[in-house]
Amino acid sequence: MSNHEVSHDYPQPFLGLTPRAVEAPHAHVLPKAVYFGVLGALLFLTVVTVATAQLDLGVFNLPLAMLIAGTKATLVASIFMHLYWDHKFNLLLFVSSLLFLSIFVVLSMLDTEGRGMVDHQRENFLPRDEVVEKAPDGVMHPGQPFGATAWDANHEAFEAKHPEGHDGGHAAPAGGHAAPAAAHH
Amino acid sequence: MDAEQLKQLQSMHLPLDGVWLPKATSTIAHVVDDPFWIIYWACVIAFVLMMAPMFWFAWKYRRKSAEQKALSQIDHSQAMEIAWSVLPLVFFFWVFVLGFRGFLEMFVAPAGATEVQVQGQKWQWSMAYDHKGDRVSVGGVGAEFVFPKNKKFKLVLKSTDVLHSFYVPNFRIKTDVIPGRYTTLWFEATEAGEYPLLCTEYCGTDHSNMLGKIKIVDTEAEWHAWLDKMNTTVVDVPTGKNLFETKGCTACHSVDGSTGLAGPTFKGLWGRNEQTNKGPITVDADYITESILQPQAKLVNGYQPVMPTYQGQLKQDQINAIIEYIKTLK
Amino acid sequence: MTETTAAAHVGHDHGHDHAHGEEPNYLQASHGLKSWIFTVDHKRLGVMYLAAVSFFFFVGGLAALLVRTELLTHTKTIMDADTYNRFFTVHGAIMVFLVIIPSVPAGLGNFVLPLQLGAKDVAFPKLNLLSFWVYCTGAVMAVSAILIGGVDTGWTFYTPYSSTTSGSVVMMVAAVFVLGFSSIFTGMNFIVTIHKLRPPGMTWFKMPLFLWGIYSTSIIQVMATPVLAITLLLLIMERVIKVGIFDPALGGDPVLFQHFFWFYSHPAVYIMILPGMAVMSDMIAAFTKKRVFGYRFVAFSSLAIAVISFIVWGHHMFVSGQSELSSMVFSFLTFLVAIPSGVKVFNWIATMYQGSVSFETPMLYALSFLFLFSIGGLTGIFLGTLSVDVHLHDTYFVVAHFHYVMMGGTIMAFFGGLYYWWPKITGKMYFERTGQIAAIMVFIGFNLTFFTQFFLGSRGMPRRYYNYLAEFEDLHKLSTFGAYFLFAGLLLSLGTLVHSLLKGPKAPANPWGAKTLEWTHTASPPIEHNFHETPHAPAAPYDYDT
Amino acid sequence: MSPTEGKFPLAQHFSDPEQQLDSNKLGMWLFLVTEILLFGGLFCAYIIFRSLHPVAFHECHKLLDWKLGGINTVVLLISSLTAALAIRAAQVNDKAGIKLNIIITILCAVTFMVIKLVFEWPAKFDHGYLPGYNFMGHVANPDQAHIFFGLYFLMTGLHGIHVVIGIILFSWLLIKTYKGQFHSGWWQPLELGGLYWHVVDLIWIFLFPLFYLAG
Repeated sequence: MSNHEVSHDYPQPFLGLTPRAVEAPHAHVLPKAVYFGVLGALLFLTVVTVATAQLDLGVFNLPLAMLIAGTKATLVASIFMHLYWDHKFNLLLFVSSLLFLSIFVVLSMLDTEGRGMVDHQRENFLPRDEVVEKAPDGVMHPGQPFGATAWDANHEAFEAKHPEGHDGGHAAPAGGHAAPAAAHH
Repeated sequence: MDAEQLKQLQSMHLPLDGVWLPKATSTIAHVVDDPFWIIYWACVIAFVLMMAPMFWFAWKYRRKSAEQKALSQIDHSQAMEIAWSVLPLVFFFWVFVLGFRGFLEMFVAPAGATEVQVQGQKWQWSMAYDHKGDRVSVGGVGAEFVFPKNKKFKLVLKSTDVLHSFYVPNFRIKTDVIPGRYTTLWFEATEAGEYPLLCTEYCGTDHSNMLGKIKIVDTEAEWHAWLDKMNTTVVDVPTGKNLFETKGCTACHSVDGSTGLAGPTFKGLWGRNEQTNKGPITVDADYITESILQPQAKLVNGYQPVMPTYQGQLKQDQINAIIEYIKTLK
Repeated sequence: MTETTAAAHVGHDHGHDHAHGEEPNYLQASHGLKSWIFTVDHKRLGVMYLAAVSFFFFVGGLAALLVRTELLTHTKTIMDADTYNRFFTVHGAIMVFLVIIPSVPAGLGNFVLPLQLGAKDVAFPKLNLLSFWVYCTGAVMAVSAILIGGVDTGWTFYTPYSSTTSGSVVMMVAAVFVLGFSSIFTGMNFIVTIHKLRPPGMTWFKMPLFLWGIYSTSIIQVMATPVLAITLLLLIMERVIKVGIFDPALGGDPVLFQHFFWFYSHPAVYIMILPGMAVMSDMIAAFTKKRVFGYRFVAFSSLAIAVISFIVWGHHMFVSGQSELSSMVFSFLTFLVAIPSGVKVFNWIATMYQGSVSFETPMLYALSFLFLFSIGGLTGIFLGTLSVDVHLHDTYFVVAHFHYVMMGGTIMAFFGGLYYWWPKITGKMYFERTGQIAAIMVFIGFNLTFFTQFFLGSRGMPRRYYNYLAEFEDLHKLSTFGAYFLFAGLLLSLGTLVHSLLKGPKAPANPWGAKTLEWTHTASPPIEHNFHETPHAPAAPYDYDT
Repeated sequence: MSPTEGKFPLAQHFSDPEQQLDSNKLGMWLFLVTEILLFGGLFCAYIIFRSLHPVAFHECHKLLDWKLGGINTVVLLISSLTAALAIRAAQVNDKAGIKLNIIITILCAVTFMVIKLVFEWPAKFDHGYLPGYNFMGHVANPDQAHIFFGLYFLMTGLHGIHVVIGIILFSWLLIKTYKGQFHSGWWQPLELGGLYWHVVDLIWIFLFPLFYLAG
């Protein structure tokens, strides 16, 4: 990049660094078949992931779905986004963003999953409806959950508008629709 | 916060011990103090080792004429680089282990420690002791919490609103107090005296007034006597007034008719007719009791559902005493 | 290339048709307000950033003085508790988001980085302009949040306080969100510029260490700031539609907010200090006329800090209720990040060995940096040690520690850098003696203000306290008087620079005899396109001889 | 600044086309990194709350319509292909191909938003499945369901905003194509727009199984 010409056409137009027309570099062109092939693979994997989600594989459902999604993502990134042929630094950036993300998730979960290890009383924060039950005794009542009553009012207003059964098959099991317990004790 | 309370807070006194750490009065304090002094002296030495050459070079190689160039261009030394990378690392590893072991000691309560419940709320602390099959609850702005020395206590802490942090400098104990979750601490005091309890997690207007007094007494007998005293409730106006002032009611209720706080004033409350979200009511003993134990059961129009329940914190006698007090506020 | 030929270059008439037979410098190249508002010249943008940062430094400083004045007595002195809470929030938020983060990278960096690379501009000049105006938008939003409604959350916005308190929290949070984008754009620009616009012959290890520092900073800006953006977005959502991620009353986890916040804000601490370190390397080399000792170690330590900074955030949370396992891991990792910082300081001191040390104002700030940053770093060891941190967490010890690092480190380096590049930026020499006196005043005032706070903190004085126990009053008084003195020193320091604009003599191209391209190959101030010819990199990054 | 046909418009501060192409692309990749980490924060929240409330998340995911999600996945995948083909068309100077592929991309993106905003979300709102505090659905775990739906609306909403930005971006590219600005000498805006669009697709590739499938 040595010794090229420098333009001295002052003043410059605002927001403009006037480009010069030069010989275009050669572009890396893939055959169309590759692109269509990748789409075919992506569609196939989509069908697979939907199909496997209908099976009950227990704990393996999620890892399997993530594995398929990961494969799809790799295909898109390496072929559609040309990472396979691109500067390796761009690949490094892409990978390191995933790396930093996993650091974020793993170290955060080291906390959220690890609470209560040395003392069960310091365990994880409790869902609202369980707070009362898990209190060591009658004294340490949790405070009123913030805005809980307004929450109830919302539900009541909604129920008035939509009589029971309005949402077809999604009706809650009996008693399952527990309002925040603290408000009613 | 009225002037009297503020004065009371300012009468609080933190026992010191030289220019650095305050006087240590718990058995756990050494896990802070020992590493503190190790690091302190290591830092003093390290600082001298860095600053002495810096000033020496600055003086010795000062530029005497404008044209003067450097005496040499020596610009690397593998041995030195490795030395000053590895040596601190070794020291750090040692300090890390010390700190971690101390940390575990601080947060793992010994077996047999007596459990005390602690609650932080804007802007006061309260504690609940188990005493003779009863539950003795003490709290309020600047409240005094009594413990005997040479006895292990485990504190189980929670908050009702925002984050607070429970901090007794003389005991070297601190933990954040979190709504919806419990945290724990333990201590065993070694010396009778009064030690301030501070809030160290910013929690709003009166963050800096969210103080308490940990009073350590010499014998368990004294402690029990204090608990007995706290556990008896005479249903009369002075007791009610005292409860009103120490149970956090003042944060939201005035007694002089002024409005602007979150809850209604107590002045002229007794016998008043109000509209609630469940219909009209008259303020009587039943309604006040219900409002203290189940604050959201009947909410007077125009007020937000922000009052915490006092279920389990106030006994019926105490509620009755408060009712007696409210009756006097005409 | 030797100095004489460089000087010849600078003065050489390239035959351009101009009244003086010389190309106008970047300040004179075009005129009028529009030529500044819409400029894509990195130098003008740098100058505008510096002006904006200086303004907010003054505002944040005033807030600090009011806070310190309130703390003169242990009860009410001049304001009530709510006002006090707003002022310390204003001080923290302005200093962090509007001053320290953009100060060196966006201000000095914008000006110096392309020059040191022998480039005509940054890679994306328009993005650079956008970044500045995004910064201004964020600044206006922040100021309006402060003026309308006020914010009393502290700059850390901890939930559930921030999700429930009144005031313009949403506006403030949105302002910080916007400012984050400004920071990201600058970072992206610098990474690409350093990767792709290096001059012929300038390999990675021939770059001045300033560029290494800025490069590492930019990596953190790009990688960490988006997480801040999403955190703030979630906080806004928590307030507006009550999603239930951070507010325990809605089923959320307040400690998770702290993870989210510190995942950005701890690396952000290094966004703040790495550029300071970057300036240090160049200043130390220039004022000792020596190559920086252990160049590769200093360069790699910047990268190491950038990477390790992402895995230590939990040391802000040792007593937050996070799991003991996390505390252990984070404490261990925290000690690792201390090593590269230490390595840098040792190398700078070693650079002075057998050098030709002179004491112009920038060097005084550099020496202040070494002194103060060492204290800041060493006191970090107390805080990284788990059990000791339990006692010291959220006390004035922490306040003193991070002021020693952020102000004793970054702001000292920023002032040093400002004096160092001032002749290049403005073409004027400042009055040396006043500059030196101001630097010494700043040093004394700073120590008076903040060293006292180490005593306060270790005795148990919690931070963000409006009233405090009477025992602490004497030390607080001392700290406040120190703050006044410090403020006077800073005013004198800025005044010296402003004075030079009016009365200063014309600066030569290279007043310090430094060896980086911005000194050797451009005039003071540089021409609009920086160089007449793309310069070749010198044989070594700091090519001094004996 | 319409570039000359077949020639490369070299900006003044670059010295050769490779430098300019590489710089722009690197800049775009850095931007994509910030996008990934932006969504990353939400994914982190999702993972943590999912592991805290596995049952609630399982129950709630059944309330989402995987068929609509599946159609949207297919639509986005096709648009990703056409975005890539548009660049290829420019590289081989196939002007009609650029237009066709961009138009298909935009149509797919619009379809995606229509399915989302017309068929999917209103149905959820009707059932009271609103984010956060407004949640009023009758579900088994109302105290955690609002978190699931909060995350669902935030994540798909933020993704949807990105799709809308993509529509605007590609419309702008289409106008430029009609002006004849893209040819075998200059096609990089298409490439950068395409990179952005692929990342929008990538994020959906993960959102789809996490919300609609894996319970």
